Amino acid sequence: MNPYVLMILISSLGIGTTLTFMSSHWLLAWMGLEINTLAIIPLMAQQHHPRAVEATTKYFLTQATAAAMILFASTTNAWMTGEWNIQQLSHSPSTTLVTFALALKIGLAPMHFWMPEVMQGLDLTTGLIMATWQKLAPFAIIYQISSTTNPTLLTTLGILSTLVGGWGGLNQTQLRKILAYSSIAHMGWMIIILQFMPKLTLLNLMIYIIMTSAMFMMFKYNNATKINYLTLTWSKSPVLATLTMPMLLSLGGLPPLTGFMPKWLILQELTKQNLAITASIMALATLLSLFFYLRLCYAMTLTLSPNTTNTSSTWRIKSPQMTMPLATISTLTIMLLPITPTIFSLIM
Amino acid sequence: MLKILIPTLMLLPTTWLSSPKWLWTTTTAQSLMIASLSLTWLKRSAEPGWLTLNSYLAIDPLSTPLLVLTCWLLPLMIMASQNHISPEPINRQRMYISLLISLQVFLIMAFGATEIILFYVMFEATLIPTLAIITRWGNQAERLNAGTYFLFYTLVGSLPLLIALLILQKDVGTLSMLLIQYSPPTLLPSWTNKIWWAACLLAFLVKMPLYGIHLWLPKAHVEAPIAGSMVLAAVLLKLGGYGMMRMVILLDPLTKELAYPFIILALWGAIMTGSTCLRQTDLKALIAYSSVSHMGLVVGGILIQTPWGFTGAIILMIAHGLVSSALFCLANTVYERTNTRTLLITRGMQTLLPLTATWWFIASLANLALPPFPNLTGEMAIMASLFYWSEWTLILTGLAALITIIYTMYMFMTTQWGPVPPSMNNIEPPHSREHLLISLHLIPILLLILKPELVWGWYY
Amino acid sequence: MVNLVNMLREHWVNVLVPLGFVIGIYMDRRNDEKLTAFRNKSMLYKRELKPGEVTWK
Amino acid sequence: MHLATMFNSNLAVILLILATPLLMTLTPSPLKNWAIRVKTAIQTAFFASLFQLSLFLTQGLHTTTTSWHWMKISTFNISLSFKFDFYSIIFIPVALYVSWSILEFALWYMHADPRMDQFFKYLLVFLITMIILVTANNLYQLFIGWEGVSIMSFLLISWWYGRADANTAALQAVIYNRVGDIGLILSMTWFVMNLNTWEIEQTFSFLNDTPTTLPLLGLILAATGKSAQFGLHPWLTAAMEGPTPVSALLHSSTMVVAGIFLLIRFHPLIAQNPTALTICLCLGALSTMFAATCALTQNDLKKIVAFSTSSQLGLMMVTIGLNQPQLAFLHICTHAFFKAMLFLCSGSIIHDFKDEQDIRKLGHVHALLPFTSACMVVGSLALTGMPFLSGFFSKDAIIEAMNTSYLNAWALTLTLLATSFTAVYNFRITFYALMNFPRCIFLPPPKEDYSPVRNPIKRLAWGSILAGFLITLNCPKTETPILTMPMTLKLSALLVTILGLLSAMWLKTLMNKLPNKSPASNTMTQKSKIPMDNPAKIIFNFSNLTGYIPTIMHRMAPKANLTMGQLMATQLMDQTWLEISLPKGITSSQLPLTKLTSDIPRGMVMTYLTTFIFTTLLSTLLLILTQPDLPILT
Repeated sequence: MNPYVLMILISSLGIGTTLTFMSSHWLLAWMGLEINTLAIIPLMAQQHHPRAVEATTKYFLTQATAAAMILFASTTNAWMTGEWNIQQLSHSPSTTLVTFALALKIGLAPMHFWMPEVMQGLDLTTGLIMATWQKLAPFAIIYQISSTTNPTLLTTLGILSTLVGGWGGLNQTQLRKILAYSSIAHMGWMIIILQFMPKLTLLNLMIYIIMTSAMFMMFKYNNATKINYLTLTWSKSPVLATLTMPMLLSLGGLPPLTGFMPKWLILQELTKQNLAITASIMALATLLSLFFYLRLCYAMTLTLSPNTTNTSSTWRIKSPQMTMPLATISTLTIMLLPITPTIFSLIM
Repeated sequence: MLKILIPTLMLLPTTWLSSPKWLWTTTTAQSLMIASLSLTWLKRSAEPGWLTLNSYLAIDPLSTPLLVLTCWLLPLMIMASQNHISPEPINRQRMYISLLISLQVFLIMAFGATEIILFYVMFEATLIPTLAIITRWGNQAERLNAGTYFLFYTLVGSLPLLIALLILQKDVGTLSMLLIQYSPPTLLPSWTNKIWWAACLLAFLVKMPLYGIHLWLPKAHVEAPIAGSMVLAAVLLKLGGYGMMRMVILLDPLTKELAYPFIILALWGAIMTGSTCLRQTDLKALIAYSSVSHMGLVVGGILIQTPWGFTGAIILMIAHGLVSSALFCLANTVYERTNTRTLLITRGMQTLLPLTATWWFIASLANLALPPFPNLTGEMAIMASLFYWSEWTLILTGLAALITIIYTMYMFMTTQWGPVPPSMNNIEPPHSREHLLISLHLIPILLLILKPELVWGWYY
Repeated sequence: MVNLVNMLREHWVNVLVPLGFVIGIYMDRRNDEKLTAFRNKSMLYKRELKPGEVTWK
Repeated sequence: MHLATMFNSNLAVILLILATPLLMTLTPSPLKNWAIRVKTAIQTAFFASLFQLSLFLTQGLHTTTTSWHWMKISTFNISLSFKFDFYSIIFIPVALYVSWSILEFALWYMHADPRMDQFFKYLLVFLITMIILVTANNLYQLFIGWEGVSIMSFLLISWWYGRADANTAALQAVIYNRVGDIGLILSMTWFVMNLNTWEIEQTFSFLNDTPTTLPLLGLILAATGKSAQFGLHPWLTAAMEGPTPVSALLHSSTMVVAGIFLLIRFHPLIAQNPTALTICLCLGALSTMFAATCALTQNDLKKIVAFSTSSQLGLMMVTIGLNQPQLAFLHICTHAFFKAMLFLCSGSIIHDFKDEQDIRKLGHVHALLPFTSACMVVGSLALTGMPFLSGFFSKDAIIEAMNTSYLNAWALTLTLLATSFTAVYNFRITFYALMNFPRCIFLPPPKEDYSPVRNPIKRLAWGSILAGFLITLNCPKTETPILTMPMTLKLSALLVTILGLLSAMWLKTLMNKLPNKSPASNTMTQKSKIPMDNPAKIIFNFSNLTGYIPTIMHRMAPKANLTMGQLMATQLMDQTWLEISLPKGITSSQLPLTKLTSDIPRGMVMTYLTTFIFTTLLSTLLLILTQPDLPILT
């Protein structure tokens, strides 16, 4: 792709999200979302592979539907209440519609179906953007309407997403699909706490972005898109292979790794709201996700023929890819739990 | 506390920076040094309460023996693994030792924690190194299954515990062990509270393990490499007992009525797993099931909640920790020579390795709780406290003791006595390292006979 | 001389754990002093301390 | 030095002397003639123990010392405390004397064994634990000795550990003993929970206000296991797989009497509990009768002696039941001498006849080994209660006490019958093994001129002749013996013995018609040929197969247990139910949902949008329905 075009696209991607961040007016926020979507479409389709094109189409259709729904709902709201401000979404049918539209945008169950399929069609870099940056703009809106949304709806969406994220991932051998389902499960955690403590949603999103980026970068480093490619990691980068195990378990939320932090705080908040049963279901549902993370660990780190290969010593060749971001982010993925109090006080 | 914890952390750079030639020597020596430093914890002032060493970590008579056991076990694990890990590439050796060291770090923090939630985090944290040790360095393909069982049994048990702890924090306002004993939650026997009670104990019952939720343990033991088996049997199971003893005092009025089925299940489990031992063909599985059987007694002793029960439980935990670890080491010496753990193939060892047969004998005697081994003191105290509750429990505990002696002696006889099968004609002679390893297990047990108060917990 | 250097190169790591021990003792002691000072501010436990005395243990 | 101090420290001296050889093995260079040193140590210890004995006899000293606080749980103390009274002070010299003789004999018997030093070490450790047992005043300490002897017996029975028979015999011993231990554990837990003490003396002070049947039952169970009473008896005869010195020391004179000794120690408790007394009496009578019956038709020399031991232990139990602990103790002491001697004599014969143990194949021994045979006869006579030999003083007194008591006639009959059987089986040994013509080839001809063979046997023979007299002489009488009784009652023991002897001699004339073949081989091969309708044959089979008990206990019980272990514990529970209910069950319940979740998408935009529309519409509808006053279009 032409670098100028690329630059334009990427800056539009940034501008779209930033626009949504900054706006308090529904139309402006919608506009930001649309810009964002339009900017990523060419990026998705830059490989002229039928799968990429298919994924792009699917993505476009779902996002457009969601955006249209947001427009419709906000207009209804403005019509009913005369208020365009995002935080003043007081008309409850429009709230529901907006919630569902945003759920479709971030891929919450049962509107998650596009997510794995689209992810599967993308290359890893675009997938990374898809799984991280593209979540930000919808969450900016979700965060703002959190006080007016229907709690039952959010709880249902949250539990369902966590479960579906777990069940869906169990059957997959494709890494991008696995990450898509992992994203769905994490979205469930973010949504369930939205009604009680929206800041935890943001914290969870932040941690999720760190962890998912680490995973994507790791896959990118290995050029791996299927589980069985992962077994070769040992010969490429032993250190990375070793680090991946805690990274994956962190994604699964096992203490004392970073991934435990948002789960812990969310569970704490849920029990404070006397929702111990919901908390238990959420906690046990993560075990489903943990199972496939563990399977990735097995494939990548924990199984290996006892002798070293002396034929393909690929680890001797320095990879052209930059390792610094990967190193930083994987450290963050593993080691962040001890500074929980600091982070907690930062976002509060 | 930090004077042990920081040197333990420093062991990690020591492992990675020492020259390959000296790797095992250095780590063994240094960890042994830490272990001997940790012995100073055993000398404590007269008052039985907390010895607050630090804002987050403290020791009290209950945790001290477990902490010392943890520190003591690291050099032993390193020594035991030397033979089968040292052929690997140097970085993997280092990784392995680092995992063992990190396990010690987590365990020290778990046993020393004054906040229950810190204990919980560290309790969970031990899963990761253990999982890696089992599944990465195990020998058979079944190790993956074993690792999954290990991880998921523990997590299914411990996630409800997390929720229960958070509820506790909501109700009481603190999770500090120092404070919470002064304001224990008042529990009415409602259904909610009963479920909460179960959630508080489930994690530890899985970890112990209680009969019925014990399946992960034999699998993990059988598949784990020697250091994994050692640390599992010696310390990780004791995390469950320790946690239970910490929790159960908070659950007081409810435990009285709710604990009975669990006590009976645990004792019944001791018999059932003992019977399973009688039919085991795999040496390590036999020792693993024997652990389950002994832990059943510990569960009974803790849940009965009398001073005798607690004392017996802690003594039995420490003694069993050393003994079962010694037995696993012995099983490993057989395994490293014959490459099999099948009892029928490894016979007549006394003819071939007479001194090792002596170790086997002493370890078996300790395992079957012969007086005056501390194992007996523990079992006796538990039996007495259960007997005081109901005289009929003696049928169960007595049967368990009978079955224990049968399978232990069966194990000893099958491996040591009888004709020597021809396949064993030219096995390797025992190394001094192995003798040292076993004697470092058995000497503490023998010394504890003289001064059992060291491990008597609160009721000294 | 070369031997000595070689020995140093091979065995310098042995310093780390004792170093950790020293640091640990130092930190423990500092912690004790801090907590002693804290304790000595309370009305209940306040008393004249001998120089270098640590009441927190 | 103060007399009491010397008296008390005597045990320390004995233990030190005994421990010296053990400590000497820790020296890096192995010592030569180590076994002889052990023998000398025991000899020295015996002489040292005489000092305490003489103090006891002259001054009547008896003490209880507490030397070291061992451990403490809340208010409960366990300390090392020793009791030096009539029982322990008499028993230690007897045990040392017997062991000295047996170890000397073992020097000859085991001389070809490359591990002889280890053998002596085991015996020495055994002796130390036995001394700990008898001197203990604390139940925990007693338990140490108690378990110590059973473990040493385990090791010694299976001395030839390459033999499967020896291994199973050792396992049997340990299992039966452990069943008894459950009883001991029961009483210990009862004492600690109800009386808060394990000091034996202190338990007696709580006598009157607490019902003590339960702990006493425990103690009786313990004694049953250790002293091979009926029900838990098979291990004793199986233990004959061990070397003969082991049988002589452990399984006749010292370890097996520990059970009786325990009951003697607890006698003040038992004496007040009629239930316990009756149980002891009946159990003892049954045991003695059963063992004597079994002894009648055995053909293995050592087995006969073993059954006679079992029978005598039953007699001791009867004595406990009669409330006569001192008589029981007297019988323990006298029995130790002649039973050890009988074993040594049989060991000597067996060794000389190239390990031939079957009395049908021996014969003519009296001409070849005159000294051994003579001693054997002396032993047999002492065992049957020949007047003025050792056995007479205890056995006759026991039967006398029984005859004059008001107790159970059934038990009395059984005991008397057993006494007459004693004569029968002893006659049988003498007749088959010692007399008659030789029935096997022995080359080179056996010799008995070695001093390690003659001296111990001689020493024990003196013991068998004199010990009873000496001990009775010095035994302080606590209860007034009944001084007058009818002549028949006074002589009844002797009468039944003579009656037994005569009938045995009469039976001997019918010998050729007696089925002398072991039915065990018959039942295996030609089951149909045994005429089971013949009552004599049924009785013979019963006796020869030792009451079918090994068949029942050693086949059915382990089979049931192992089947349960396999089918129920392992296969049904662990491998099936627990697997299905937890891991497999959860897995299979998740699988359909997993399939569903991954099957729905199918890669169609239609699905995505349909679900979206449907969900949105449904929720909105629900919302409207649940909130009817919602302003939708107004």
